[in-house]
Amino acid sequence: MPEMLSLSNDPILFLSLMLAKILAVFIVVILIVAYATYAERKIIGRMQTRLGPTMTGPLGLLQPIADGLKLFFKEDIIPAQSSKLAFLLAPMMILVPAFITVAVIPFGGDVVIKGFAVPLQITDLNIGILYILAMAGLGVYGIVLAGWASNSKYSLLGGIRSAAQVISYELAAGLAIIAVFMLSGTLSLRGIVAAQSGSVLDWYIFSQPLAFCLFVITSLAEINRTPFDLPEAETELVSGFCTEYSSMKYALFFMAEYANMIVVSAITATLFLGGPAGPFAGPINLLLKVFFFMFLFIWIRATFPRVRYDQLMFMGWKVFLPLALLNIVITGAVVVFL
Amino acid sequence: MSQAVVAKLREAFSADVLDVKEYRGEVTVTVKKEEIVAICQFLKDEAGYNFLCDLCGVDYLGQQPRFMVVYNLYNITTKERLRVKVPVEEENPRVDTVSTVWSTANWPERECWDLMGISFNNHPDLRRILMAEGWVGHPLRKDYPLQGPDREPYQGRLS
Amino acid sequence: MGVTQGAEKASGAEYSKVLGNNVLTTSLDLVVNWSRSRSLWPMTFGLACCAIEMMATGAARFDLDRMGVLFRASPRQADVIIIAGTVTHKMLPVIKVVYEQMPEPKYVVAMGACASSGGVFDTYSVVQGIDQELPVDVYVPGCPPRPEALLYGLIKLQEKIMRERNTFGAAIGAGDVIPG
Amino acid sequence: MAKKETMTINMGPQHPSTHGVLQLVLELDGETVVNAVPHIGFLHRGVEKLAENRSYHRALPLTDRLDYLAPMSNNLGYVLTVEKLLGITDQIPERAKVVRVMMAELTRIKSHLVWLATHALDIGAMTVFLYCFREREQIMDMYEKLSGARMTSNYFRVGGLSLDLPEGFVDDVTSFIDDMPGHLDTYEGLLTGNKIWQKRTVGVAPISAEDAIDIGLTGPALRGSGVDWDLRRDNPYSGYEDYDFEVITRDGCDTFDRYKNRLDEMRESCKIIRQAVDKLQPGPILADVPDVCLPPKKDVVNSIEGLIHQFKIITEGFKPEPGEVYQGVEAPKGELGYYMISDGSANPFRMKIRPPSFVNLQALPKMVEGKLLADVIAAIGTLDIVLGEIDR
Amino acid sequence: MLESYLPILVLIIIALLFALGSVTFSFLIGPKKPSAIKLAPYECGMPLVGTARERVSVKFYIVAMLFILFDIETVFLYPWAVVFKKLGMFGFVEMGVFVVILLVGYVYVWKKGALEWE
Repeated sequence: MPEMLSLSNDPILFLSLMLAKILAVFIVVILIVAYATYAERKIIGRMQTRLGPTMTGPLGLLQPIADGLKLFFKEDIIPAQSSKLAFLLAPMMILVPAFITVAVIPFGGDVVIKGFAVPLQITDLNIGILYILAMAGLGVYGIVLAGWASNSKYSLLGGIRSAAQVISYELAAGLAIIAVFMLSGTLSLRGIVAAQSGSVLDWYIFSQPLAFCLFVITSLAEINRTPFDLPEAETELVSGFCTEYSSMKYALFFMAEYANMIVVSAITATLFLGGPAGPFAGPINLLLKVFFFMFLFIWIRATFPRVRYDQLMFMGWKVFLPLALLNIVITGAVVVFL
Repeated sequence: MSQAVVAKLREAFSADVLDVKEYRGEVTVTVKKEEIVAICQFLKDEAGYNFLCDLCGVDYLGQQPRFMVVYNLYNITTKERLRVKVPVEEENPRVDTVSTVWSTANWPERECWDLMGISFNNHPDLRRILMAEGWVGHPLRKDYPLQGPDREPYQGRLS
Repeated sequence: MGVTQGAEKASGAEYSKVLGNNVLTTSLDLVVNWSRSRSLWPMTFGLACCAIEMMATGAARFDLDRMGVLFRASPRQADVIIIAGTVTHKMLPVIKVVYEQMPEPKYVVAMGACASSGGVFDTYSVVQGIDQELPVDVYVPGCPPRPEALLYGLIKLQEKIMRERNTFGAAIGAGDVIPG
Repeated sequence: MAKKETMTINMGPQHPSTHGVLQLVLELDGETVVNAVPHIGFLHRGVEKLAENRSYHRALPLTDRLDYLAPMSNNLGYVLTVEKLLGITDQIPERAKVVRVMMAELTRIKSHLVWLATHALDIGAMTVFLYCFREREQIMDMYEKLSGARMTSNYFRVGGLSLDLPEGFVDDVTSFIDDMPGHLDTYEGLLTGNKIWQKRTVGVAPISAEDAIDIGLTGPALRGSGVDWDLRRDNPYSGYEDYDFEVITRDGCDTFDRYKNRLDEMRESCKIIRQAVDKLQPGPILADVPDVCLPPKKDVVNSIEGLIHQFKIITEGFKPEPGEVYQGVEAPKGELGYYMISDGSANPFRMKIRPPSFVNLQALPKMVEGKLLADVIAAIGTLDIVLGEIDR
Repeated sequence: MLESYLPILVLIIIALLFALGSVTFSFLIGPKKPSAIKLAPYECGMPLVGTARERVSVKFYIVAMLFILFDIETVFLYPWAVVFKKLGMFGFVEMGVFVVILLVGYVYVWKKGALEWE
């Protein structure tokens, strides 16, 4: 087994490969984010007996580019009494963590280049999952800052409500994942993927069905998607905390929502569906799984109505939290006694 | 059935019933405006007219009691309709409110004040409901120009 | 093609303010205009019956989403305001404030006879046409206009945006947009 | 005790879920609504004043724009009132009465479809909106075939109808009401069994029967609180007495029961339309009251008397004898009443419209106090208000 | 061992550059016509009623406190869960006691109604 490439044994190759990997992943994520907006409008359109965008470019494929460019050239409005720095910082604080979480997700096996084994993963942290939860925590600051800084009642109410929602569901998500690495015995995602790399039956979705469902639902709430998209519920608070944002800053919010969706799908695929394992080449499998989960999220958005706020908090605290704890105890008992 | 109600009303408030008319199968009772709340309470409790269908003001420009406030009542159990009319003079366009009897009268009375200019004593919050706060004049009066005060009237044929 | 023909008209005075009239600037203008016209985000602003016809246009049979039209709730993210219905004197200040709060390249579509000219309601409380207050780009006749009429109006608006000159120049601060 | 720290928030005239230009000033304590004050009048077009300056014929198109979701029931109310004023109610030909009932029920389905679409969209279910509008488009095609306009139909006339049914119209109607109950089941499938939908509607915006009658609620909103009152059965008009249909009431007094009421009402309307289609016989469509009803088109074109007859009626209009009349109609939203006074001239002296939404909206503050912000949206949806007829 | 964090630093820089760049570029480019009403906060078209900086209901503060409490519980569970297979029975019982103690706190909070969202 060729020796693992690292800074010590061949720095130039390591740095260049690292840059190549980062740029590749970054560009792929941005492309998926751009075309996720297009895919959502098309898929939801078809589910609602109508066509999505078709007149901008062939089959409407240039629609995201048109939206992005238009938002780029629009006027930038910064409300008078809003605190300027926080107002500008907020969209970045939501988008940047979403992009950074992609760093730990393995999207393929090891590739041998010039005698060194290069892992198809930007970096392999031994505390991979803690890193992911930390980045998810950072996203909350962006929401609260956006709500408070834009000095409008709607945004304030939307921001505070969505912050409370996100932290309640982050708890349940954190507890739900514990069962996964009780089995895999390591926090690093590369290790978890290796632990699942046997046959399809070794995937944690089969040994941890409850954790899988819990994690999908709580992450749905964490990225503010229907049926938990209360804070930016258009019909209630006129698009919640991003009411005051126009042009490019709003585009960042718009992209952050889809970036979070992709990242959450990738994490679920890695933890429960064995990441790059599958019939095709590593990255293709992961992309297929990510697209499957995104289709699931879009499908849920087309069917479910919105939950009311007190029911949302009730489920977060009184249903998912005990369930996650229960799941840990059961996994513990099964591992110990069997 | 409504004849019985009118008879009962006549002997209960004999002094106040001005006249009773029967037209197209509908009974209209015209009463004095001082007793309107008592009469409405009587109609609601004894005669069972528990539903105030509609309340509106009418401007008979040129006739002596210029305004008329009309209450269209309805009895849900017996499916009967009754109309009570109250003449109101121009100098003192005030009537007691019946929102204590039927709370549905609140908004129609505000609209009557807003568009016709008939105010209602001890109404919970008598403000303009349809026109803007600072609007001058009461549009539904006959002497109010259709296109509004600041635009010269339309010369062409309208009807 | 109508694009160059429009450029000659920018004669004399405006010419100096325009960034330039060569193939580079016009193609840059084309890109900016194309992006603005292909993603018109109207603001949900229904007043009366025309609003229901606007919803019907957004629904399945005459799908507005095909043209990249996405209804946004807040004026901050909207490009075009479709005044759908009768504008009354009580509603006018609200419309002016909401129009004012829209970011700059904004367009106004007066949908229906009431918005364009007061329509059948020539009364004390109705503003006889929104063009007394807002600079209207496209008038859509009809009471209420058929969904195809609204679609045709929006396509006309897209063409009007495509004919604008010096949009890229205006974006980087050299002179301002010359409407088509 | 320190003043409760409340935040006044303004769900203003420009808001996606206020069904038009209603402004709600809400006083919120955290998440619960302490006090809700509706402000209306943003769409007041002065229809009543305008009607006083127009002859009876020309005031009819104004009624289309009152409740623009149910144009033909407004027309029906106006036309029945004028006929009652003229005293020609019993001379209306049978065919005209049957077509009026059929179109009124089709309008009820059309209005309930828009209600369900916007109500579900406000609570978050986007897809139902598109499905409802797909069915509504079919009804609008029938409107267009019949009266030439998708929404503002202006199809009825004092004394009967303006045009006869186009051929092939009845087949469209029958094919529509054959698959309408199927569509209704798909909506129910999407919503009724859905846990989140039940959580958002059961026990929301409650109002008891006494409060409902006292505040003046009518129509499906009232029948949701158990009061068994429907004008089509209790004070029948235009031949409703010889159709058998049941009045749907539920006494749950909450949004879920009103939602179920309206769905069942759509099924009842399909039944009524089916009976109307069976009752349809060829015959005259306009009463032959010379000084009120226009002569048929071929007379106007061929004979000079017909031309003079038409010219006289159109220019002078007809002059009913002085008197006053009130006629209520069961519109999709509730009891739509017209109180009309005539002083013998060609123009109505005073036309007061009793709009159901105007009175139903009064119940909103009582339904919403003490509840959460999201319930305000559900309450507006369940009352099914239309600002066109509130502000007139 | 810091070597595995270098790529994250580079990725953070790229992401920041992308986000900051697009916002500042769009700030420079694009028409600028500020006016008093345009910069006023959006209030459905009506003049602002009251200030936007009003105090927020205390409920949110309680939720934040509870979050910290239970998040610390999660933090303790992580290292235990990673080495759980080696600890075996002893680890299971020990953590069982820890979780039960926290459950008592959880039930207390539940009964006191702090999780009620009226």
